[in-house]
Amino acid sequence: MVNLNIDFNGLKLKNPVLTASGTFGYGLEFEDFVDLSRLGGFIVKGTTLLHREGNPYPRMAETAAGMLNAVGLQNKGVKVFCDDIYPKIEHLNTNIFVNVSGSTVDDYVATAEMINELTNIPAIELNISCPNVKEGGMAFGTSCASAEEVVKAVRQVYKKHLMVKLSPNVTDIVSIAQAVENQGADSVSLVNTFLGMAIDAKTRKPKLSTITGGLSGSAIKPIALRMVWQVAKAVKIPVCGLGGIMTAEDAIEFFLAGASCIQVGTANFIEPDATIKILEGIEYYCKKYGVKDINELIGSLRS
Amino acid sequence: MVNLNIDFNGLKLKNPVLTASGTFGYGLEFEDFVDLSRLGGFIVKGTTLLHREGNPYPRMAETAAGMLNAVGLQNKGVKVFCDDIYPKIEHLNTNIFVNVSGSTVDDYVATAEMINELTNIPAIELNISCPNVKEGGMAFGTSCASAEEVVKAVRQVYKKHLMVKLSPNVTDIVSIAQAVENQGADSVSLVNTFLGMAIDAKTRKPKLSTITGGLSGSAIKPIALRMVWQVAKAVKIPVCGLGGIMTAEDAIEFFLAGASCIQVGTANFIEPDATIKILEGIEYYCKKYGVKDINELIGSLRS
Amino acid sequence: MKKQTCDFEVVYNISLSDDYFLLKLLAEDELPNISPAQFVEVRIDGAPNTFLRRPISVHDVNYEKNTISLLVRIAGEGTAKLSQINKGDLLNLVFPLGNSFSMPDNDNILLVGGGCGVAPMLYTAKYFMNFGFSPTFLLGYKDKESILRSDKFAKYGNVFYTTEDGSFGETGNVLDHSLLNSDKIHFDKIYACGPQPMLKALGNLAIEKNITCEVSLENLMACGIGACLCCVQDTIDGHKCVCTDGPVFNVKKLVW
Amino acid sequence: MKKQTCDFEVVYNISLSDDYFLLKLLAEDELPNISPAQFVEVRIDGAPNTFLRRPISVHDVNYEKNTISLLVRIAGEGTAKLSQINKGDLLNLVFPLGNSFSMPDNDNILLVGGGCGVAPMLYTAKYFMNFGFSPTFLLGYKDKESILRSDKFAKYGNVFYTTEDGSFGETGNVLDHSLLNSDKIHFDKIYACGPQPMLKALGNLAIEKNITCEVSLENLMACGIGACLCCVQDTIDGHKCVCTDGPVFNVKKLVW
Ligand SMILES: Cc1cc2nc3c(=O)[nH]c(=O)nc-3n(C[C@H](O)[C@H](O)[C@H](O)COP(=O)(O)OP(=O)(O)OC[C@H]3O[C@@H](n4cnc5c(N)ncnc54)[C@H](O)[C@@H]3O)c2cc1C
Ligand SMILES: Cc1cc2nc3c(=O)[nH]c(=O)nc-3n(C[C@H](O)[C@H](O)[C@H](O)COP(=O)(O)OP(=O)(O)OC[C@H]3O[C@@H](n4cnc5c(N)ncnc54)[C@H](O)[C@@H]3O)c2cc1C
Ligand SMILES: Cc1cc2nc3c(=O)[nH]c(=O)nc-3n(C[C@H](O)[C@H](O)[C@H](O)COP(=O)(O)O)c2cc1C
Ligand SMILES: Cc1cc2nc3c(=O)[nH]c(=O)nc-3n(C[C@H](O)[C@H](O)[C@H](O)COP(=O)(O)O)c2cc1C
Ligand code: FES
Ligand code: FES
Repeated sequence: MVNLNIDFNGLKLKNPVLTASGTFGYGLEFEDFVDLSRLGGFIVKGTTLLHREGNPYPRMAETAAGMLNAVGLQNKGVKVFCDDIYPKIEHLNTNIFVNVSGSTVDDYVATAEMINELTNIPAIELNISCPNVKEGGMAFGTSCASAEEVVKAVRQVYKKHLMVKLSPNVTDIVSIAQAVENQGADSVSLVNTFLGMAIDAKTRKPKLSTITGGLSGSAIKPIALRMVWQVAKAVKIPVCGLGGIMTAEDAIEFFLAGASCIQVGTANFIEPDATIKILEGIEYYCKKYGVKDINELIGSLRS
Repeated sequence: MVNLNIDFNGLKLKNPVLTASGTFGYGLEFEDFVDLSRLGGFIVKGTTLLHREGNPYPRMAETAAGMLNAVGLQNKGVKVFCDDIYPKIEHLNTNIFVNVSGSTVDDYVATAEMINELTNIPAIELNISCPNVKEGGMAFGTSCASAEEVVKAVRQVYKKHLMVKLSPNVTDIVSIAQAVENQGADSVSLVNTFLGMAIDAKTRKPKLSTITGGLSGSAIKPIALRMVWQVAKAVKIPVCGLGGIMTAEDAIEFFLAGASCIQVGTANFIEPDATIKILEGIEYYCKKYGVKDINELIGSLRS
Repeated sequence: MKKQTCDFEVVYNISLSDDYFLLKLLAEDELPNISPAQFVEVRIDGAPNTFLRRPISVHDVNYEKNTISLLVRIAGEGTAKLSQINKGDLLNLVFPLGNSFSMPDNDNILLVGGGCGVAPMLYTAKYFMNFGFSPTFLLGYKDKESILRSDKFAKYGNVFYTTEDGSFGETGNVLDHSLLNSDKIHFDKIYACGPQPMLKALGNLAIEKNITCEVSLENLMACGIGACLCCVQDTIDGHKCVCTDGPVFNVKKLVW
Repeated sequence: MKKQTCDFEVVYNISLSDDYFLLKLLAEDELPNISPAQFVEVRIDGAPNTFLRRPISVHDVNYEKNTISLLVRIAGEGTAKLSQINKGDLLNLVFPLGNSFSMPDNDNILLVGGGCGVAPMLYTAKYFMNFGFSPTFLLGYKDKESILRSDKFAKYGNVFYTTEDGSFGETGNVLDHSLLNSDKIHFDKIYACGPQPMLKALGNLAIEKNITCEVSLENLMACGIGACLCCVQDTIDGHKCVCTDGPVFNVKKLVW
């Protein structure tokens, strides 16, 4: 038996496989394909203080080994989440993180405060890195000062596990990670999507209604992995790694680079049961290479 | 007949298809496949003041729709370039740019000074964005102050067309582009490679001797395109676009986003005659869509 | 209906024209019930530019033989790749996806298809026939050569055609057909699939004439299962997912 | 020799074992001269993880029939994909690439191959035979079942074998074979291809015994034509490109 339990800075994960916000709905969308209780956890989609309709269609463009999205945080707002959605998922036997977004610090704080009241939500993922909204969003994650400001404010009202999701669209992701660590984040997750663009040569128009959007999928894995490696060396809090993880081997690469757990994102769109395949693949890898405890792998890159 | 001539801030290009530094050797490596005189120009490989052996093997790892390299500017130094290589290529009927790299401002200046003396080299591409060298390299391209410093110094000694190659590993590429424009750059080229990493799950070792390397190829196209679009809107000097261009359609996307010419990089490794196929594809596109002059396309993204 | 992922074996792949091909796929296990206008998400392995699955309507189902047919137009790299699949190869589908056309109330129903929008109409007619309804088809094509599976459609109802060049049936597109422009003929319900501009014009006509009209939309999709929110259609109730709230919408709900 | 890009037609694709397959490829135009140990860069379309071409040695050439053969081991995704290519399919190659083994001075030459390193040795022997030399082969395999194309090799010289489990020939790897460890037998030149550790040990043995030894290396390559500088091997003259300065190096030049 391989031990897959992770102590994620106090939060107990039955295994290191989580799902990425915005790619797994509220979990329920995947019940036909995945026994949700087998997951280490899942992160529900970006939740804001108020209802958001998101960006106009088209919101998606396929790219080489990746995709661009410009969903723009469509969601019904935190109140509807608490009243209508939470009751449907609170019984699920796994760790549910709410991904919290906002346009202002006050938004973030108000949303986090409400989530703090939900007994069966042990953690939030603070999204300071969404490239698909005009105000706020990514801007918070691209400078140390603004990242510090929002994390500090949320930390004051949010009493459970606070994971902060970092933007890869920066010169120095390490300094941002350290900044949020200093403000009391319990963990960091990285990366969110890369700001990209696609044009239809035939019509000469952008493929997305918002012109630019967020790039995810296999294409970004090498950059995401590098960032996880840099950040994991530089902070004491644990790192949740993501970006282009499609297979168990990809996940192993992130563990070796220093991630304590990983999130599966775009892969869920291609294989709705990708999480389970990855989980089983991790177990298989451990058995094959004599790894008794997944924790042995974390950060164990050889030189 | 479609006009493909470009006036690249004074430099006349017979067409907008160039090749990316480090992917086309000194042009001669491709003579069996490409009639070099058909190219708008080519950029010879990264040249430094002194001889460099580059990084140890392995220097390459394939990734999803891309590759990482860690060549580390292996070259024989600018003197050998001037004495031995230049005589072999000076007669070529195309625009030859020398890609100049350095560890210190003085290195850059000394190298640029020597290139300035070569009659048939109309331009240099100042590489302030190489992620594969320990000192200097990318560091110059990741802050406005250091980018300004090196461009300013080189501008004083280099009298011909000065193109500056920008790093995509930054929060705000627009401000760097504006900074180098203010210091007298005649044009900018973007993007260089993205800093990435790959790990062999079996051996648990990095796939590159230097652990991290530069990501290129199709995978990066959406991000490169977005940056070209942002920069082209923000500066008055022309932009040379590159990053993942494999087909004529990719090239057209860059023109629409605002690039006046493009560079073909990694594609040369896969199809040694990629440049010619792209050139012919651009011509075909123009004919098909009734574009009489390639200049009509530049920056003509519709909304 | 529970969604599932399943490997199908290709029974045949027949080229119907330069642009269209017909796939028959055999499931190993018993097929679940599939409703008209539901679709599958096809995994097209290989090409870096076909990273995501491709949504394709169910064209026909044979529950005895456990087969599903897909009628596909070569639109780009993914469908071009799919057109090269061989007998015996495996094809992975996520299915059945989406809502479906609502049941008719009587026989006064018209099934309209334009171009590759004819694909879901065959199974729709077959399904309705099983419930005792006899549909009428109105199918629009470019020219006579482009007409797809005319014998097969004829088995399930009266078929009227338009071709743009007038080489078969009436001239013009489906909107121009006398069936829709005559006072003598009346339909209580129109079901349609095809290019958006056609659906929109048809929808407006139906609203004008007080005919219930349901259209099956083909918005770009990433997941097909309601997880990504990429396929949204603007409606009077806000953004709705075409993959789960649709692909079928009553035109009265659409903001387009 | 001028390098070129060319579409070859697959004449056959024969599986030789679980891991190995043999491709025969037909060129449309006349083949250029190919030297022993030269290689081709194969374009493996499709999979996102086979973005780059794959370098494969020329295993055999038939100038009359205009064919090239490749002997390939399934090492990963690219070669697995290649193993599924069918008769009649087209395969795009860049070729001929690299330098080559130098001409022997006499018949006292030994051609050593380990695992998929046997691939270039067949054409090397054939080539040398055309110039009147009779080579001896020493080929190392895991076990008797892994032995590849023994009849074919036997046509061009005496073949000695080692197998790791002793199921055929001598036990151990090629280094352990009595040919290399006997005072009675002497070779003037050794040509070798195989895993690096084997080549290195063999090279050291050759230097010790004062035998000229040329090895063909298989460094990772991106371009195959000297443009990317990814394939470098450390030598006494600094970094050299295996794709243009090699793949053949005299072991005395190598720093490894
Ligand atoms: C619910 C649904 C049912 C469908 N049913 C069928 C069917 O039965 N038969 C059939 O042939 N096609 C059907 N389609 C359309 C089909 O999904 C697209 O043609 C296909 O995804 C194109 O993939 P590609 O890789 O060949 O083209 P790409 O290279 O991806 O695109 C080629 C061109 O087609 C456009 N395109 C891509 N995807 C779509 C899409 N989903 N809708 C409209 N245009 C698109 C692109 O914008 C581009 O201009 C359906 C689509 C949906 C959403
Ligand atoms: C000059 C030259 C000649 C060659 N001749 C032959 C030949 O005749 N027959 C043959 O079967 N193989 C030959 N090879 C090796 C062959 O190129 C690799 O096995 C192939 O590229 C692996 O591709 P893949 O996609 O299947 O594996 P990948 O998935 O890319 O890799 C699978 C494993 O193989 C390793 N690998 C990948 N490429 C190479 C390489 N170039 N050298 C060594 N290990 C590699 C990887 O590190 C990885 O561990 C030759 C290589 C070179 C450089
Ligand atoms: C359609 C889509 C919607 C997303 N929505 C959110 C979101 O609401 N909040 C967030 O933090 N990240 C969001 N993301 C980013 C993902 O959570 C993840 O960071 C990113 O996709 C990289 O991982 P991947 O390559 O595995 O998909 C979204 C991504 C996609 C593709
Ligand atoms: C093997 C290799 C070597 C490179 N060497 C250099 C270099 O010396 N100087 C430089 O400015 N860029 C160098 N680059 C970056 C390319 O010029 C180009 O910016 C990058 O590859 C992105 O373009 P592409 O995706 O078309 O390859 C190199 C890239 C590769 C793949
Ligand atoms: S395609 Fe993902 S929600 Fe509809
Ligand atoms: S593989 Fe590119 S230089 Fe050798």
